[in-house]
Amino acid sequence: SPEEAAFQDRIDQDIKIEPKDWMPAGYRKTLIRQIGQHAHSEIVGQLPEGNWITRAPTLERKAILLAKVQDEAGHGLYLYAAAETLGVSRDELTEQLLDGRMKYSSIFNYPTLNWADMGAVGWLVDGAAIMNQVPLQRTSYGPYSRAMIRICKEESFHQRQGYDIMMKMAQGTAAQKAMAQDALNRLWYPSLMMFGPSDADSVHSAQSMSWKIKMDSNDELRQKFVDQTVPQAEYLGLTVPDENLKWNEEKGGYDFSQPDWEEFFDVLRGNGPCNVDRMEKRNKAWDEGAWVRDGLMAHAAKRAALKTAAE
Amino acid sequence: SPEEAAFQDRIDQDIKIEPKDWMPAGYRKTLIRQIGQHAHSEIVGQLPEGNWITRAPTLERKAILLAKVQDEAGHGLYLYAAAETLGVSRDELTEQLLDGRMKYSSIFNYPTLNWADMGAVGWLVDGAAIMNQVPLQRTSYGPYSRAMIRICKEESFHQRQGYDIMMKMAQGTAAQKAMAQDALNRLWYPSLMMFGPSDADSVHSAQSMSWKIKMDSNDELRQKFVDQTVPQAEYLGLTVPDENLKWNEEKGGYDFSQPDWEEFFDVLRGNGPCNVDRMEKRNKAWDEGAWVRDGLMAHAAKRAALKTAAE
Amino acid sequence: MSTLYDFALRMGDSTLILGHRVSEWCGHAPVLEEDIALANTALDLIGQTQLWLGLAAEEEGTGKTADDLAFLRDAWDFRNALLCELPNGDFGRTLMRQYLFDQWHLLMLQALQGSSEKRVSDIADKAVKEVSYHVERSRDTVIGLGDGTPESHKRMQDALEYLYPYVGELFTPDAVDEAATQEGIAPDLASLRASYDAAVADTMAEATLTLPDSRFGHKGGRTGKMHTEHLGHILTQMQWLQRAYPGASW
Amino acid sequence: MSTLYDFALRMGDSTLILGHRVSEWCGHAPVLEEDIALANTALDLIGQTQLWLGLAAEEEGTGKTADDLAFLRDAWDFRNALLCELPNGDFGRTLMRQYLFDQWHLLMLQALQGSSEKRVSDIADKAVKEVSYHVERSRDTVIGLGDGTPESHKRMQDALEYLYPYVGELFTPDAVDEAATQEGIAPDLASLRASYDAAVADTMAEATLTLPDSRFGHKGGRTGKMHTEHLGHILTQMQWLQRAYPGASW
Repeated sequence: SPEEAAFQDRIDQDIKIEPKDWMPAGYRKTLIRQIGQHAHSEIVGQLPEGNWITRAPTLERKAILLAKVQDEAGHGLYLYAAAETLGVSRDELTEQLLDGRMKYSSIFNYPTLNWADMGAVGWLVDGAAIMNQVPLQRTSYGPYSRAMIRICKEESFHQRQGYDIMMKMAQGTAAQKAMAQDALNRLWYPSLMMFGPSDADSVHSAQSMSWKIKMDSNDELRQKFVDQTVPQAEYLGLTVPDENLKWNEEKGGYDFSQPDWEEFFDVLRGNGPCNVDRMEKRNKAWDEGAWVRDGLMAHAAKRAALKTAAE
Repeated sequence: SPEEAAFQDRIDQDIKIEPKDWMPAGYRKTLIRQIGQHAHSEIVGQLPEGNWITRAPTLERKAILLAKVQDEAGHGLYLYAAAETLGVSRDELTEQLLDGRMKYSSIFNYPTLNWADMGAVGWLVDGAAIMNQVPLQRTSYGPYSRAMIRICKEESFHQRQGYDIMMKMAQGTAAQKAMAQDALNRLWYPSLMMFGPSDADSVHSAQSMSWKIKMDSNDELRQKFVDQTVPQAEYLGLTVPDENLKWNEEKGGYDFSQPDWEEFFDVLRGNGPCNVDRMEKRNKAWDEGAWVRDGLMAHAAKRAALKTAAE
Repeated sequence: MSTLYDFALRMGDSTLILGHRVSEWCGHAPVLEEDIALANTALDLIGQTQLWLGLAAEEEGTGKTADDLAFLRDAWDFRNALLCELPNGDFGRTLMRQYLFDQWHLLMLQALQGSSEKRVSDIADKAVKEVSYHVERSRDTVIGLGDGTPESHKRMQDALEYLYPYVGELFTPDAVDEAATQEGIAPDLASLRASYDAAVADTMAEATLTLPDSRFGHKGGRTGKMHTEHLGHILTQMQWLQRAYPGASW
Repeated sequence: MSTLYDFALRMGDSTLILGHRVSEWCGHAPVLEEDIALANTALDLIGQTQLWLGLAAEEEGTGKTADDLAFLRDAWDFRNALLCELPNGDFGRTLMRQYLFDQWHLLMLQALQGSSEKRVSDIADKAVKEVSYHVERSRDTVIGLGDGTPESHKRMQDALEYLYPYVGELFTPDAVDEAATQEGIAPDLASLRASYDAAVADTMAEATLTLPDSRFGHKGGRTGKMHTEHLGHILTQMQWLQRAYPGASW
């Protein structure tokens, strides 16, 4: 249709699409799914780190971790707001998360089992997230692009903090170094999974790329992540758990093993180590919070009525 | 009345009263209150010790503590059974505990704050309880007397175990010794309170004594307890927190300070350090267990119906 | 130890333990905005803890750090108000606890801005800004939920009744407090009560909640004589890594 | 370390952690009889832990005790089945967890009575009597609650669905298990599955509960590769005193 052509034309010219602009239903739907999943990931992502807040080993580390988790909730807020500009409310999205219709990043279905995980999550998980998100600052949808710009700034700060924890651990006692290695062993492959399956197996990629909702291929980003991360691991004196890892002079990057994609799909199906617990906790928080939301709404309504009466 | 005279006559001759015998309404009522409170004390008494089961420092200590708390639940069971012979059900008594109409021993409204409390509870609290209970083995009501015989045997075992913990602590590191002293400091006066206010201030004593529901005066028992316990404290190298404590050659016992009876009545009124938490926990256990009790009853009814149908 | 040490410890332990409690909510609040606000409150309280316990450590003068004080003392050495260590309960109880503490905290810090001890007034100057915001927020939430639905009203009234017996301790001076007053370090605790009562009465009126009659007050936290059973459980989590891996650097 | 060490550790860690979980119920059960029964189960499991970890310590041969193993290892060194570390949930979930474990435990111990290693068969001889009683009791309760009210039925079905994915690990041998089988110490885990399935199917049928279709099984506990987040929290409590006061005698 002419509308579609004009729309694609704007995108090709790098003009942002804004909420009131016409857009194809598929574009809207894909964006809602993508932004919603991203928002949910920020929310669920509070849990694995929240797991260590009460055990943070120093006041400084506790403060840093609290600030980080607070930032993540803030990111959730921006992203839900961006999704709302597409005509879906935060409550609708939340319900879809809670009843399993919508997903969140699979990485958060892995447990955090020692303090070095707080480092590894920042270093690897936020690192992979940034790798995914930096290109999205240039995404075609205005509110999403602006949210990503804000988020990326904070995320790279988190990544540095995570690497700093890893450094302390890797340079610490034998037990601390073992924790750091254990964290890397458990989180390496799940981090590689964060870029999604190989593009060859990815369904919506082509359309999303032409809409500039997706900016790079999964495999390109994964390669970039490996190339960036391996030297960092070496600097820490830690061993990436991949026997096939090897610098490939010809391609100017590392050869590396693929993660276990069967495990990836199993986790997506709900069989990750923490899927059930994560959703149980979110549902519990939501259900037990109902009286609070109702109470505050009732109060706001009373206030509004009083104000109207006074006018 | 002639019945009353015959009843009192049996008591005076040390013939036990049994459930089917005639008894004055006051005797029944007083016994129900006394046995019920005692049963409730066993149940609520699980909580301060339960507080340390998950933190017991060795496997052996954990096993001993579990066995002890199990015994206490067992004592509760005997005592409720004894009360039931007087025509009141365990559920009725439980409801009266949970809505505050019936009391339990005030001592359990004090917190257990370090591991030495597990010793001090056995040594002092069980010690005081035994002092109260040994004479009750000769009480006039048969089922109560038999329950007390069984209970006293186990309690004195608990007391020895408690003293054993105190010994380990008092002979341990400086920190352990400090814990032992701290436990004694906190639990000494509450233990003295366990014998009740001075007989001069005690309401029902005379009638209860003639019925042989109460065998000794509060002050006599308290004196006996102090006389037994002070040398034990000295043996442990711990200081009883009473500046006025002194051997009185003339009376052949110690002079000692009275506990703060105002505090005692305040705790009875519900203002002890743990009253609210203890009752909140018991109520929660009861309320959250309703579906279990209902479920098991429903199943038993189905079974019974099947059996009847088969006959 | 000096009066200043004792005083700083009491302030720092209260902010530490309350900050810890609030941080337990992380990721479990009823609304996203509340998750953020609770994390923010916890963060401020932990930041204040670094200052107060840093001051106490400095005053102790044995080379210990704020972290040593936070992570290597056992329950009986803690000097926080009992109110701070009570379990979170539901969101209403948490917010009511926060308000009852914040309101005291604000008055205390305002008074401490005039402390004769510069290190104390400096901390107060910084903290008072944060705490003004805390009290504004917790007050609004107490009012919103108290004057919300019948259920939220009932829960808030229950919370108030559960918590109010722990308020008295905040205004009951002992020898340490009296020394601090005499040395000009801190205000007379009892002198803060009238303003507190007025502010709380006002808040509860707006929240349609009824203050309990009884002035009975639990005590033993600020003196360390008798904490609740809850504190020991907080420490098992809070101090775990420092206890399990002594001497490590994090 | 020897196969016997690894094997004893796996047995002992499972009884330790499950015993700890059960002991958390102390004083909170829905009926007095259940309080007693749960304490009794925990007690038996802790007693068995002393034997298994005692054997592991002996086999390790460095002078360590069962207590050292229980209280001074961190999460990644634990070798309990994941099922044992899952939170208690409601009473139904606790009893379902107990039954699913007890049924395996009984079959395992019966097989271990024929172990080539006398120290293992001795422990099994003692423990099998206790565990026969455990399974009788947990089975009865699962049936009673499954076939009770609609609510109790639903709760038990939910519990079964939550827990069943943790059953597979009990029957999935790795290199350690295979070595234990080869050395005659322990049975082939997989060989126990048929009897287990038959017993569980029978119990669930009586309980009117439906076994989940999926054979998907979480793993990582018995190898130590990936515990749940829950284990670390158990340890903060369980090991507190030993960690805070190293070297003390209790």
